[in-house]
Amino acid sequence: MKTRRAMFRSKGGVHPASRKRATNAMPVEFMPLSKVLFVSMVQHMGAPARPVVKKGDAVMRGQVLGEAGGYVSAPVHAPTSGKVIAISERPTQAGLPAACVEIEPDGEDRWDAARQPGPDWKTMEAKALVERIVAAGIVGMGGAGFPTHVKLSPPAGKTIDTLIINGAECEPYLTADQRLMVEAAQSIWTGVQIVRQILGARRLVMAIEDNKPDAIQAMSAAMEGTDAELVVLKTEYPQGAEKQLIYAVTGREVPSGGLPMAVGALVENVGTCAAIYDAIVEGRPLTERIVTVTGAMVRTPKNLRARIGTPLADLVAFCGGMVGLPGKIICGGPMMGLAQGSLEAAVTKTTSGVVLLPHQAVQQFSSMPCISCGRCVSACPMRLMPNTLGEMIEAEDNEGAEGLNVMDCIECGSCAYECPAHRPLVQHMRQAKAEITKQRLKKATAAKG
Amino acid sequence: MNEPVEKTLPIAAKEPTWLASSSPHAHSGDSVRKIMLTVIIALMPALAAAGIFFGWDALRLTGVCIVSCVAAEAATRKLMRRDKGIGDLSAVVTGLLLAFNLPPALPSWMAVVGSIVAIVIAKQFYGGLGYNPFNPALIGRVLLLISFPVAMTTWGPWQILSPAAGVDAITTATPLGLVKTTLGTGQPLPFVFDGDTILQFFMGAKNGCIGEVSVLALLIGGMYLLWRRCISWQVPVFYIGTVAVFATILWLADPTHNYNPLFHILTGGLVLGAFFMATDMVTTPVTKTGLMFFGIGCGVLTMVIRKWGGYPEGVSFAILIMNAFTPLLNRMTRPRVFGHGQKKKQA
Amino acid sequence: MKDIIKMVVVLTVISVVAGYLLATTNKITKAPIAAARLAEKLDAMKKVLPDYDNDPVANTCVVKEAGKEWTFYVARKQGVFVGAAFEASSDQGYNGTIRILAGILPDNRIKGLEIVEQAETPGLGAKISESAFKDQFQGKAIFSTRWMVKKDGGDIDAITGATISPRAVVSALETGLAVYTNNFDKIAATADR
Amino acid sequence: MRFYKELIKGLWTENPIFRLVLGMCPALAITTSVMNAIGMGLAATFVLICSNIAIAAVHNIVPSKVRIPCYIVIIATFVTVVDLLMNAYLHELHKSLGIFIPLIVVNCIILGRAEAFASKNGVWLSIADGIGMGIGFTLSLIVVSAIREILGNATLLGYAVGHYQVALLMVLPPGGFLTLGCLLALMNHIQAGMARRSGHAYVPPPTLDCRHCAICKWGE
Repeated sequence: MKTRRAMFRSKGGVHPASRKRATNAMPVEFMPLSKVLFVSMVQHMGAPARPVVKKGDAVMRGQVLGEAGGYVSAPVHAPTSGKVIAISERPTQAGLPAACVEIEPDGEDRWDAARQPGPDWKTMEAKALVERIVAAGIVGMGGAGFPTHVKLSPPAGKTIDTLIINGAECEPYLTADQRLMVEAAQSIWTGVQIVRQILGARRLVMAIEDNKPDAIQAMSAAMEGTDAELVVLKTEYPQGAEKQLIYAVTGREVPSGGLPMAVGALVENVGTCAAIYDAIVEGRPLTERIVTVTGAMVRTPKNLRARIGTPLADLVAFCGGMVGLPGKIICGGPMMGLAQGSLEAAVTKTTSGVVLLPHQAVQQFSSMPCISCGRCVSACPMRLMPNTLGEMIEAEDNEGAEGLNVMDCIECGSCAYECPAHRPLVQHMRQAKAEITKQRLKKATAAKG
Repeated sequence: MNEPVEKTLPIAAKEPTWLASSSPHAHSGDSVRKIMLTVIIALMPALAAAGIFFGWDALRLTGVCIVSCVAAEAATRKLMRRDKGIGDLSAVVTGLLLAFNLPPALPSWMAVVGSIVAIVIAKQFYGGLGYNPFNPALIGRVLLLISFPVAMTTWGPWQILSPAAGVDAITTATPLGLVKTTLGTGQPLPFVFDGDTILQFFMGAKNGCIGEVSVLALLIGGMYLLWRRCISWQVPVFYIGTVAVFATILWLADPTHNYNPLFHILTGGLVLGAFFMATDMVTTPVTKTGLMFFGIGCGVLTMVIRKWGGYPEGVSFAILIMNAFTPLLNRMTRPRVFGHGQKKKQA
Repeated sequence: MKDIIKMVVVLTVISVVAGYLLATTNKITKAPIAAARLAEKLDAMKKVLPDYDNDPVANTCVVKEAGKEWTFYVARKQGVFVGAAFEASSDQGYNGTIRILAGILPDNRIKGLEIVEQAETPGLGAKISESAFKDQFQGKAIFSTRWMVKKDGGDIDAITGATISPRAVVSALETGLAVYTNNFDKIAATADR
Repeated sequence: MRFYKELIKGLWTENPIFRLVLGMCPALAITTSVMNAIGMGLAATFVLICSNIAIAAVHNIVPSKVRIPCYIVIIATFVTVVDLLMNAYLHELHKSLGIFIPLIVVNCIILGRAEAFASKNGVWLSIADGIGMGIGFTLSLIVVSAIREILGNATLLGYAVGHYQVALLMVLPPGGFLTLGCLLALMNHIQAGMARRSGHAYVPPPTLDCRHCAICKWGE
């Protein structure tokens, strides 16, 4: 194993205060079971899962509650044993209603009888491994929730030579990945090797930001004696974004609109690798994850191992409740997370944190005009011109915005973080991207019909 | 661990009392008002120097300009029903910069005219802060210069520390004006540019607009701005650098008809312009490359005007002309978007 | 084909009519224009020359010097030489060429100076056309005056805020005076026509 | 009635300077004094009326392919006539208007009216149009030049109007742009107010960047 610094530094990026100190040394605690678990059928990107249980059914932990709604989808499993008390429509973290299986735990937490540890993974075919991953409902746990098996099945002829494990965790406040690396380095490492075996990747890179020395130490201990590399990244947001990470590690730029496999690379989050370990070696589907509950408005910030479906309100209550009225409650990190209107939503496979920000730390957007300071241009990791794009979109010139590559925006929020005029730049970009996608779809259907 | 916990939420979950707006939820904490405040602080050393060298006149002009700029801003905004008030402090900055570009003996009413033009015509008519294509303070100054050329070029007497032999040590012209007159008519240079004069010019005991004389005070303010990340280094470095290179070439080519490059840097409004006017965010490019070209353009134009133009000083005109190039520079120096192979030529 | 012929015919007819109209107008206005131009010139002569009874515009002496042709307008009264006028120009003006008309008396003093053509800044350099500036030249001796503006160490008052335009006027005058003195004998001896 | 309508439209509703924004070159260049404005205005009016008559008279026989050359010949003829006449009988004014008299040929108002009006209407209405447009043009020039002369030269029609410090800028080219710009803004503002009072929505010219400028909404 060799450890080195990242060789490439992409342009742009910002340096928000990391605020990880509140939780980065706190061991992960088990979150007790809630009275009711709300298991949403929308836990991932792609088609929602279809519920296969009905009201009154008794379920065991790990039993399938919803089956995958298509190829780009993933099944959802019962997080504990108990009774299905309702199948309802509840708002997700994004605020849109979705089917939800409500489970009243019986407190015994019995595993499904069908669960069994798999055979030695080293002897298994790639196809069989991927099948087990599909069955375990594993999705990207860094935040986007892209079903992992899709990524692991590159089309014929595409080779992936570099596998990058993302332990950057560049979002402020969050420490879920960091604690996982410190506490379960060996599981992650095994998961990584399984992924590598599936892909047959020549090069294996573990990427961690330099503000997590304990994670670097734990991972390098686990990787000792292998041919993998450990790349220490300079702390910068959004270093953990897929395209930026690939560039920082390999110097390759993922082409616009393309997937990482276009440059022969693949990025997996450390949490995903741990989940793959659980699925293949332990035979456990994905039913829990680590959630960092933090922010100035939480009494005792903690890293919690919480069941999928645990209401956010219970997490906050377990951490001692709020110390006052928060200015904002965010699922995920403060740069890209989703602001919550209430604490009704529940933990999903992609919930890496719950951050309760005080009023004074919350960004207040305004309608002030751009003063052309150029900070957003310097900050944009995609090297777009958010100032011009923002003005174009305000003038409803979506075509112009498309010409200036608004579709390449990764919505990392660096521009709006820097903007001294507090312009809602990311909101503008999202609006334009949605509008352009709609137009493109319309055009495509018109061409077909 | 298997005991379900009680829901103990301190507030009713159904009624959100917090914001649910778009990401990012965090912010760097900087604001337009803070930037303007930083610029005002950075201008304070120059104001102090102006007070030392020009006394009451400097304070009178500064006061008049700030008050009339803020009043004009408030009145126009009210008349135009624009929501934001004068809280962003941009009018104060405009007033300060305009005052710094006026000769000390200018009548107060002319300063008021300049302020009104700067705020109403150069700024609010275009849509207010952020939309003005030209630097408002410079528009105010240039309008005054063209409208009242006599008042804008009348200076008090000052003494040269090292006059050349046979030349009067007391003069009522600016250093640049002196050099333009004498070099233009082939007469001997009015002063020896030695250590004493260099120090004199650097400290600011010379004729000029009230805010431009003390290079020392301006450099202190400029460094503060750079340290606070309010300006990028490209403009001052390339602006002053281009002037230095241009002046050196001329000087080496013909030392009898051109003056020392150091003289060009220490006189006139160059340092004030390079650190405070050509760095105005609204009217300059947003990309670093664009700012570099902006600085070079300003430097070339300044020297062309100083050498061949009708006016002895060209900083204001140079910056205003380059302001007009800002949209073009922004377009030309658009960065290559991540993941796009070649630089895309946009029509 | 028919179209083309029609086009040609129409254009030709219109051009012919237009040409006829212009020729007529030109015929009518030719004399008045010439008269107006002459009056203009004579008017200027009257201002820079003493009383004369000949026709200085017709009574000229052409000298070639310094690569230029200089025309001197000689004024006489009852056959006696009473002065000469000349046009001189300088391209050192703030905004292009400045042309002046200067008149000199036999005792080598300036009789008067007029600005014939200038495009200086209105209200500033253009003040060279105002009598406050022009009149200071009256009576100045051409040999004992230092032909420079005061700022440059001469005897001529400049205009506040504008040095370039007066400087150009003075330099034009100085050049013309040099030609005048060099060729004085020839000019004074010019025969009446 | 139609004649009267065509006559007065040039004064306000279709004022060439402030509504159609035509003839900007003379409006900026010669409006340094009211005398110049009157001279230029009347010269242009004369040419406009003559060319309108001539073009209205011949437009039926001129093939459309050569109509622009024909119009230019006609216009140029009248301009030259005016130039010669002014040179002969108004020598001083001719000198101060200088190059701008021959340039009436390319004044967009003249060709614009020829194309837009005279080539589609009879002689009688074209006279009305020419007079109306010409007077509208002249009056607009007088307004612009009066402001510039008073502020920039402290005179009106050459007579002193007071003793004060003049702003030289006003009689220099930038002053022309400033004055014209402010007057255009004022005109838009008035127009917007009139539209609102009569219950219509005011639609500013589409080519203008109206997102930020709010002058026409001044004081609403």
